[in-house]
Amino acid sequence: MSSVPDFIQEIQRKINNIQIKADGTNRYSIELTEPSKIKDLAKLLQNSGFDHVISVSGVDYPEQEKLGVVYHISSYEEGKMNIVLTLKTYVTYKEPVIDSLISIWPSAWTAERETFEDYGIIFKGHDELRLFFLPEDFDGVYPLRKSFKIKTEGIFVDRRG
Amino acid sequence: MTEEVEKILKGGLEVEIVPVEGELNVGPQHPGSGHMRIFVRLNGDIIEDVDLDVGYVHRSVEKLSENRNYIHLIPLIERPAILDSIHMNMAYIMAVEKILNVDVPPRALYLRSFAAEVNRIASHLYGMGIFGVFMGHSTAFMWGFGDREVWVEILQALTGARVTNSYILPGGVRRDITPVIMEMTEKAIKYTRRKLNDWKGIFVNNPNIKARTQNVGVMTKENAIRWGAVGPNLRASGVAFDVRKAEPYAAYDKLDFEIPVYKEGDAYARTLVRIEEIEQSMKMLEQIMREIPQGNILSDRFFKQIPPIRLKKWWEGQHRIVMPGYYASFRPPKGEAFARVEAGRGELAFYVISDGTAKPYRLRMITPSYRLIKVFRELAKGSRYADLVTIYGSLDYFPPEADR
Amino acid sequence: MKEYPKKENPFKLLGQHLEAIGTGLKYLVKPTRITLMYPEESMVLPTGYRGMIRLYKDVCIGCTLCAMVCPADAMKMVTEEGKKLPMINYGRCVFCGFCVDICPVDALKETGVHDAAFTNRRELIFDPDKFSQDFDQPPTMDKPVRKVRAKIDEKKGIVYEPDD
Amino acid sequence: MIVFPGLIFSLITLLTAIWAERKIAAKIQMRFGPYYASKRIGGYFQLIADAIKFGLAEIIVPSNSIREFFILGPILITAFAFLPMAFIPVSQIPSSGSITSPYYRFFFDKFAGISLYQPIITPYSLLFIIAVASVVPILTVMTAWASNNRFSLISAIREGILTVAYDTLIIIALISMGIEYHTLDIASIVKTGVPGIIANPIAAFVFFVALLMGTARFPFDVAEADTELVTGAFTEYSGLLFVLSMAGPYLLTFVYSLVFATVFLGGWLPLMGIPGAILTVIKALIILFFSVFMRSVYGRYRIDQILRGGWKYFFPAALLALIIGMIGGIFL
Repeated sequence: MSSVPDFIQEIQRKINNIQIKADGTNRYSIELTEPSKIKDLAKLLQNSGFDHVISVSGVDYPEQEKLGVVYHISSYEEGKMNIVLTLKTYVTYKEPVIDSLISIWPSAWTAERETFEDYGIIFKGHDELRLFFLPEDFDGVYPLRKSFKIKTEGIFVDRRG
Repeated sequence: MTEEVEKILKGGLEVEIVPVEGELNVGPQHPGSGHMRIFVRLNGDIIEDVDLDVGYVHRSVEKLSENRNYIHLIPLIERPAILDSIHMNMAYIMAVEKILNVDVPPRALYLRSFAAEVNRIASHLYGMGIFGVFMGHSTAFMWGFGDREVWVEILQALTGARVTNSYILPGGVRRDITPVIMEMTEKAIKYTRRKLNDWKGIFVNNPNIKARTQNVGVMTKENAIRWGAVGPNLRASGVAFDVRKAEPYAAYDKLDFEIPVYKEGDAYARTLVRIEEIEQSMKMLEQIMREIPQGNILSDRFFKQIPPIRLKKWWEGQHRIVMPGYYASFRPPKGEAFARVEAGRGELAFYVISDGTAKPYRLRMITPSYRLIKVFRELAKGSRYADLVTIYGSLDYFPPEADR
Repeated sequence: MKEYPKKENPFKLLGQHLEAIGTGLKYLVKPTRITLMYPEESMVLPTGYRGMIRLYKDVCIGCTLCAMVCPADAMKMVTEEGKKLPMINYGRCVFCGFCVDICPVDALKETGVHDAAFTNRRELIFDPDKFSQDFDQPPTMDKPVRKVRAKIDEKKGIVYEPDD
Repeated sequence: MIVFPGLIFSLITLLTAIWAERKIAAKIQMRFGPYYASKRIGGYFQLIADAIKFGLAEIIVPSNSIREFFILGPILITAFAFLPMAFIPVSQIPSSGSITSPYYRFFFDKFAGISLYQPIITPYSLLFIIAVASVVPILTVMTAWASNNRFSLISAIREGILTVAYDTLIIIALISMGIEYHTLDIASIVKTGVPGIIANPIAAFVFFVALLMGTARFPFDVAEADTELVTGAFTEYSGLLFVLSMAGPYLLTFVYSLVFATVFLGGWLPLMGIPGAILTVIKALIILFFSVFMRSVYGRYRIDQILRGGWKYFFPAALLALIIGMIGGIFL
């Protein structure tokens, strides 16, 4: 485990209820227990040079009835290019709402929209929460939640007639 | 409108008069749209707004991956970009290796870089070909595909398949390079260097192409970062970012190369970046062939599991790795990994969460073209209608890769 | 960080026009063609090419590893006289060659055949008997097919040399 | 009787032009082009096969188009592209010694003082050619309007804007030649024995560029830009009408090439009679092949770039050609 750089320690001081740990070199995961604070955290990160979002992923945890929202954030600034921050937070099934970060990082636009259609996580403040990759008449179900089952086949078959 | 004109219009000339301001539906069956539909709102010749209707080739990699074993995903994740399959494969395997905690022998790392660079050249040539034909330059199209064939031939000799190579396994690669392939590569490099001169003559330095691409689709450095541009498009806007330099993987920390960066951020700069990257890739290939270390191409942990009889036949006979039965259904430990590589079109990232079963709990695949959706949308606004395809081609946006 | 020259004088521009036309004329006079005259010429594929797969029924031990590793659910195990044997659906096969690589007894082998045609989908499913037959070469058009081998050439890109 | 051989001849030229375009492009682009239909003669019959195939295909008329104009459009385009041939002298009929000599008196051009292979003898052949050929773009606009397709409409607008630009160039280039030779009769221009390209090279260059512009050859293929506008004005066409819509621009290219060959390249000189006619056609074919060769070298410019080029550089060049014509006229 490498030492945690200064900017991360500063974030830890400024925002409560977050856990920061380093996974391997140059990968830090920030776990935010209060999703309402995500915008403040994002602004802090942006001020310390993290200027783009690589991905926004949803993760489904059906047992705990919650959905994880994972932002991967990186920087094009010299010296920080190799750092990828994993910003994790959770929303519940009952209220899958979180603030959109496109006002801070417009590069999250595509991925937030996709996460909305796949998991039903509503990003407050996103300008176009419509279906994206799915067909226009796809309705009601969120395909990447674990409750959406797809058929799998076995590997043994009987000889056909 | 005078009465006379109205009379004429009533007498059989009724057509729905399309206003100057109108919506054009480009695609999905349009020569310049690719696998998607582009809603274009025009004001005269100027595009006011663009809406991309993507998803025509969506193959749901992320859902399928939760229902397949890790090994089954290798051919699946390379399908989105079959002409860039080595990179797709490599990023995924790097993420899996991080969870498995496997060390890869140096020769395998060099071979990964070798295959990746060959693939990058092929991918760039393809991209330039498509770009050319979008501007009506049919020679660039045919040359792009023809010259790419040379590199595809090398991949075929190395991996056994032309495009969907499935070459990289957790812990190493499947086949070793042979002197025959090295000789092929040397010849291909010589050929491509000669040919690039003619490419410059007929395409890159052609005043016609310059006029069509310079100052078209200009993306400033700030906008490139804001919108999330990647790869050659980002580098053409003046951001010197390349995963190969920023976070070297495979053998890139030992290779000597430069990343071409241009300031302008227009379509022409993007083309120049691609051309120069081809040159750099060829330089790297030469270095790889000179410096490739001897040794094994699969991690010892798996190599030991191969039955000795088979090892003798395949590894010593044909320089091929055969898989131990372990691969059929391995269970990596709990954990998560984020791996990224510099694919032909830009930064490609995989985020894999393992819950200790044989199938990933979650696999997130972020392809370069996926991140270009936003860029394309924003760049097209305010450009001329004829430049829509120029922007499309210069970004090297590849719909199947974006849809995944 | 580089920049390309912005303003160019008209003479240089004219020169570039002429250069473009000249390059075109050069290839018009001395064309380099890489077309393979299929079907009169047919390509011999390099060793290790991942073409269609052939089963050696007697060697197979029925371990099901091939079916387990198959990423496309193309290979399935079928019980025949008490012995488990693989059968393949070429409608699904993606020719990744994993089954060949994982087979512990080398009962599966890659052939160089990749250009086959079938009249319906049912024919694409090969049961173990059909799977273990030598694969037919593609039909020739009443004319002898020249077998050629692709070689990379420094000047012409790819040349096709007759295969002896 | 006079038109029919010309029609057959034009058809053959048309097929040759398209065949040459495909073959030239194939040679430059690392491939073979048409091949299997007739291996001995380089796949020439492929074009005939294509023509038959298109001819037998169903003609689909979109329900919301203006039916009459939709059908008439390509027919008129082809007709008006072909008509200028009637005013182009291909060669000189010798007064005796040739199998065509009996017709010497029928085709005697009093103005030039020689007898010509020219269906309609008139001292104003240049004017007639310009007049008839400039109808074609108007018909293209009509066709595009009639097919009621948005891509066609954009194409019509582009064609309309473009027409003004290149017609001006063609007219000025030809008029400057008329002034230089003191005549509007092509035969008289050829008869002087000084090819226009020597007398007024700038006019020749301007005319060639305008030829490429006017007949939608690369790099000025904006009205039919396939990656942007599908096939522009002819997007909705199928079958025989599509053949005609494709034939029209090629015929027009050939007509302009013939004009170029006669006005600027000395026509049939130094030969006369049938060999002279062949020489004229060969000269025209070289121009035609060169203009289709451009496809393999260039992409297409944008409409605003063409207009800027046309008005900012070629229009002054055309005026310069006019001045050269006036000065040169003193010596000729």
